[in-house]
Amino acid sequence: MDLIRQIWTESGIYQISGGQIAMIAVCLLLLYLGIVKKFEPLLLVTIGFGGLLSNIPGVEIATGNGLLHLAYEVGIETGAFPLIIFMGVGALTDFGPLLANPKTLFLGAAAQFGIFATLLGALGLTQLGLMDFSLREAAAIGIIGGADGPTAIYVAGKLAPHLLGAIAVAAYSYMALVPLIQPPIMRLLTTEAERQIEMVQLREVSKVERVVFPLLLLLLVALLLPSAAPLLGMLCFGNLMRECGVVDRLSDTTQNALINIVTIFLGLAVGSKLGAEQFLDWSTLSILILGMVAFSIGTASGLLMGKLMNRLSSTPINPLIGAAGVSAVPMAARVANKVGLEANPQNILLMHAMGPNVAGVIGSAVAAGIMIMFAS
Amino acid sequence: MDLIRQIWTESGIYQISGGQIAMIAVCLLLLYLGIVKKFEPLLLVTIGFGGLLSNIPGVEIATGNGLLHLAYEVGIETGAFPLIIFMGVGALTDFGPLLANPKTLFLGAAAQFGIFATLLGALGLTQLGLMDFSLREAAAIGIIGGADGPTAIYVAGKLAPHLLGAIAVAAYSYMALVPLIQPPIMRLLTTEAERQIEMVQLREVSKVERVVFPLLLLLLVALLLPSAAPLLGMLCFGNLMRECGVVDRLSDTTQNALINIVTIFLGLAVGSKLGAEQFLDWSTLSILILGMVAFSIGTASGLLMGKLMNRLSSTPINPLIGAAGVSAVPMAARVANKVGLEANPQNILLMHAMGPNVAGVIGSAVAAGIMIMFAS
Amino acid sequence: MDLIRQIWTESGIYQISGGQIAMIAVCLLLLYLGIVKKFEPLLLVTIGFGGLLSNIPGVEIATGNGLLHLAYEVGIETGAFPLIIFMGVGALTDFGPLLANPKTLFLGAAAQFGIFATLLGALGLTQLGLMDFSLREAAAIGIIGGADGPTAIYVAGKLAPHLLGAIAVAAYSYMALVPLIQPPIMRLLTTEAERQIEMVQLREVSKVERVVFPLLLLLLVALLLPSAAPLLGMLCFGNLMRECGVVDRLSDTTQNALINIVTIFLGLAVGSKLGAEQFLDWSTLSILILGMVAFSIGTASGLLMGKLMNRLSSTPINPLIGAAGVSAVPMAARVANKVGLEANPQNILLMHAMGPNVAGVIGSAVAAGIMIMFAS
Amino acid sequence: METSLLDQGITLMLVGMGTVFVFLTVLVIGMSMMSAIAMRFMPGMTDVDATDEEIAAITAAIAQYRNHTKK
Amino acid sequence: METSLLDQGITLMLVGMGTVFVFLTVLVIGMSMMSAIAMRFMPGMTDVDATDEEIAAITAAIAQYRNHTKK
Amino acid sequence: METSLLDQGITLMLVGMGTVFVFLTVLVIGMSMMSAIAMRFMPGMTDVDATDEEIAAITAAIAQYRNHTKK
Ligand code: NA
Ligand code: NA
Ligand code: NA
Repeated sequence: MDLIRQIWTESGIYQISGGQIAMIAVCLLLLYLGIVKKFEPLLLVTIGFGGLLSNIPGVEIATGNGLLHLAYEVGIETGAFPLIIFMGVGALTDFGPLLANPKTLFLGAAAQFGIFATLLGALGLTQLGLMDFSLREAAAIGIIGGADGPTAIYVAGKLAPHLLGAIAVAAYSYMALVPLIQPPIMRLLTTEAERQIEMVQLREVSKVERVVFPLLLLLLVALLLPSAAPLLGMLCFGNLMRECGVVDRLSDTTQNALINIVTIFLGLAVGSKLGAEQFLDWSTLSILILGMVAFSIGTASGLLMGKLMNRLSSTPINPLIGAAGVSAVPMAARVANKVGLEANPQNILLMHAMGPNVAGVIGSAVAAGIMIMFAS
Repeated sequence: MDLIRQIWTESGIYQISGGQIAMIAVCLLLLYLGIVKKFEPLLLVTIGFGGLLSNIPGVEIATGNGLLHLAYEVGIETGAFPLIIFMGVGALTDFGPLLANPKTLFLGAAAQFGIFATLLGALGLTQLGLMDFSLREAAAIGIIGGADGPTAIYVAGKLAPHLLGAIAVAAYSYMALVPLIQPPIMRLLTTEAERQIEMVQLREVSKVERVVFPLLLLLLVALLLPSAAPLLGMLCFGNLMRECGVVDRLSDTTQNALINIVTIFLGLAVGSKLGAEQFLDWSTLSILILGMVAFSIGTASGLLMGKLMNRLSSTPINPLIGAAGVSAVPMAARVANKVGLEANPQNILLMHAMGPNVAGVIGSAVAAGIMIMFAS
Repeated sequence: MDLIRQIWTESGIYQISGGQIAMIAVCLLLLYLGIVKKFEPLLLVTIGFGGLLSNIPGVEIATGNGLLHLAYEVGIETGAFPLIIFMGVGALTDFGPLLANPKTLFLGAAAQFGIFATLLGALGLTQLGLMDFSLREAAAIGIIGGADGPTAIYVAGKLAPHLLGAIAVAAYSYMALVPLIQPPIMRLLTTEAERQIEMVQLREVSKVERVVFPLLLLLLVALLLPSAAPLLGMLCFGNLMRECGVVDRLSDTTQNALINIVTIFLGLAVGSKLGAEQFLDWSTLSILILGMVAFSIGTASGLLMGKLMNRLSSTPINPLIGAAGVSAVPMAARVANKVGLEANPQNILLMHAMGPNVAGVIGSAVAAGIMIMFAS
Repeated sequence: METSLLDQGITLMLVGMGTVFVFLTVLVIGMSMMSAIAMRFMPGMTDVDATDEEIAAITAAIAQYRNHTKK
Repeated sequence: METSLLDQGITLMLVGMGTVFVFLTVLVIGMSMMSAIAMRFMPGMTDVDATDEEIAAITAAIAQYRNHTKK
Repeated sequence: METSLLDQGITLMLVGMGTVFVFLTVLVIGMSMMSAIAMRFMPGMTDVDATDEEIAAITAAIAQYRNHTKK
């Protein structure tokens, strides 16, 4: 009889809290978005399932010596997982469009305004007494505006680990929602005529430029902003392996087995931060709202910079590609392409938008370096 | 001269013990079974070689900072390796046959009687004064009857790490010997007429069912038996990645590079527990005998449940598929198919036997959860 | 204003030291050798880039909790990475040519004289008061003569971790320079007639011999020289997985995903030892010079042994294949083949040179075992 | 009075097998309900295993190739 | 007098955006110079993406195969 | 009297080279015996490298494909 009572008192039905039920619903929603809506499935499926596991009552999975907590300690507290993902992103990224048209880096720069505006928003909420975010927390929240998952996780892990779950969920959710969030802003801030602008075809980029680019970027980071060196250094390393042509087997593994393995454990580890006590908090709600604001401001400032550059430049620039400066690779570039096609069926912007798109990755990492330097 | 003497006193010839020679012979036998007889080669080759390394005298491999001991600490003490293997098993498993015929879960349930009978047997030996097994040790030994390698290693690592080598060797050896152990029991407990029974073809299973199944199983575990959640949760995660269709690259890596890497180090780490002092003990002999008993009882109870279900069910059920309920995927299902074919050359039981076969994996994990809950 | 000053004082331009600039140049040279000259690119690219990252001022990458330092602690201090690479080398190595002609093991033995001569050279420099190497340090430097990267890293990690960067760079650089270093020595020490010698075709080797060989080697190591067992044991394990034919999926992963992942992190971790303070030292210069001497002596002693065996043997032996005994697989064998072809266009030595080439790997690991035994 | 180890074992066996059966029974019920719902509301979503001959041929060739090269 | 949190935020925003722009401007200049040098001294080294039809066909077949088996 | 470092080195060299040669000599003997036994009792088990042209063609195609895509 004692044993049966023990089974009962240790069962989920007996122990489960309302918060855990709510979080299970949230995680099933993330899984729904990933599986049925196909929004950022690699991360939403792994984070969502990790979150489910973390809300099973009375068992050590996301705590103590549980597998998810170990993955968190090994991979996120040390920063190793986001850095390895960044290496994989480097190995997967073609910087050719950026090399063909370096000016698009300014679009990637402008879109980072979303990051700093959101930082300010979070501090504003604190000033108003609505929330109580420290500078470190505000900086970690702002980075959602970078629209770059590993960067957000890396910064949150360093500056505000207790908010990591909410920040990662916000970052990936909004990256997933890019096709819904961006088009209205794009239509609002650009004229039909601007959206119809066709751009001149990109020049071919030589192998030498491709190989030298990651080394050039690394040297500039080393000289100007060492605090961004871990993130950008791993990005450059992955890209050098990709482009140098002599270590294809390493590049291949980095793009496949390695990034996949790390993605699985990164997702589960982030999911371990979706425990009910941690996640169901007013700060999560503010983070979700601020993240949305960050995305919108980033998109808008990228677009406005695009309009400005179009005026100043000798060759025509379609401002829509400025919206791709928020990163969210490659979704934001695809959205720019799609909205451009609606205005002008001859208008293939995809490759042009890839320039600001990858520039946004670099821009966010630079912003992350500044945040880490000042806020820590 | 001193140096030459040092070489001599540190040589294996000088230092080796009789126990180590015996264990080297045991490990060569495991390698022979794996390589020549092709019995569970993935584990018997890695465990066998790990065992060889562990019995080299006077060198730090399976102890201290040696690679095998590090693998043991990192992967087995934490439970990480068996859980990752379970994720891989989930990604490799097709639950379609079980979804097409859920009743076969009862066959997987019945076969778990082998586990509890063996637990009782181990305690009986203690009662008789022949051995001195605690409840925890008896529970860890019983799980051999689950015929599921990672489950056995996970439970032994938690409840009786000092017996892990013997338990793992027993589990994999008997899984390897399924084609020899099961047929006589099957012929003894079923009539020729029963073995000839043909079963109706399985219905097709929809993608929705396949995707929802791992989530349903996880929710039931969460509500009813959280202590089984780590094992079954990882199984469900792997299976969801397989079936959801949007993270094929993760599923692919889980089924290949990841499970292979972990298998190598799991095998070596288990091998590190085959040191002579630990393994050459009366308890190992009892564990080997009890493991054999566990397998036989599990097979028998699965068969008897099959006979019962055949009587009660409207559609015919060939009792042979009950023997597949012990797990040992997919060997036990193949054995059921083979014995069925001998009685009736038209009788293709393979897919029907896959249902109880994977049900046995779930059943063993549930039993493991109960063991861990009570015995720890 | 404070913030801008902080950016300035934390920038690389402000903080960088002359030593760091010099090391960045050295690392760019390593990258040049790897990428443009295609010298040992797998290691020179990863080590070179790791070295670049390690010389970025004021940021935690190669120290503390930085990713490269973690890789060093996890993989090199424990010896795990070189051992896993050795497992991969075993899985990639065909011992067929050695099995067909076991006598070529003597060539692999003779070439190890480079190791011990260099050890003596390092101690000689100390005796002369030019340097101050301890016996452990001298042993670690000597192993460069083994021309085997993972062995050198393993031994240096155990005996002289502070010299690891210089030793690894020297080992891989000279392995890369084999096509330049060896031919003059080969032409100096052999006559035209000797270089023209054609060898009889190798016999076919049976699968049984291939499977038994790694077990035989392991048993001999266990009995005679257990201190070499970690290195040779992992080599044998990888080779057994390759040859046994029943664990192809493990062998496949070992040869690809696993060795590639470990190579990436091994390279980065070695690169973390290229910090300016550590590397820019007179000892590095002596190590580079001694390493060159080691290579040359190893090549010469292999050649001389080849000449001796040619005299004593009934079947003709081309002394050039003795130079392949230094390891540097497969480059040294290709060089022997090329120099042989120059003397006699019908003379295909490649497969004959693979025997001493892989024998050199075994020989170096044996020498490493002796070093570790005595010097630690 | 202390319960003997064997008594504990017997209790554990009864409760354990009971739990296994209860759990799997609930799972059978859950699966049956889920399948009924799925088939009712989302019919026609059964798996189609596209196996045109061409793919089969290439599959076989690749399998042969892999077995061959893996060695 | 203590600077308020909001003031710190504003400063960080200004300095941060400034740094981002300065850094990316320097990068634009560096890339342009690098490209100019590369095109001047090493012309004709543009990428050639060899895509004969045969490879394309096999690629497609393998992709189909992989999608098919991965499931 | 303390042995000098150099003396230690010389001893280590002699003993080391000796051990290398002894070990590899024993290995040569072991391998020869093993091969003799294997060839005597299990003749005809030499490797057969099945290389029908079809596989070779596909191998080449796949290698080309991989080189092409890896980039
Ligand atoms: Na961004
Ligand atoms: Na089972
Ligand atoms: Na060597």
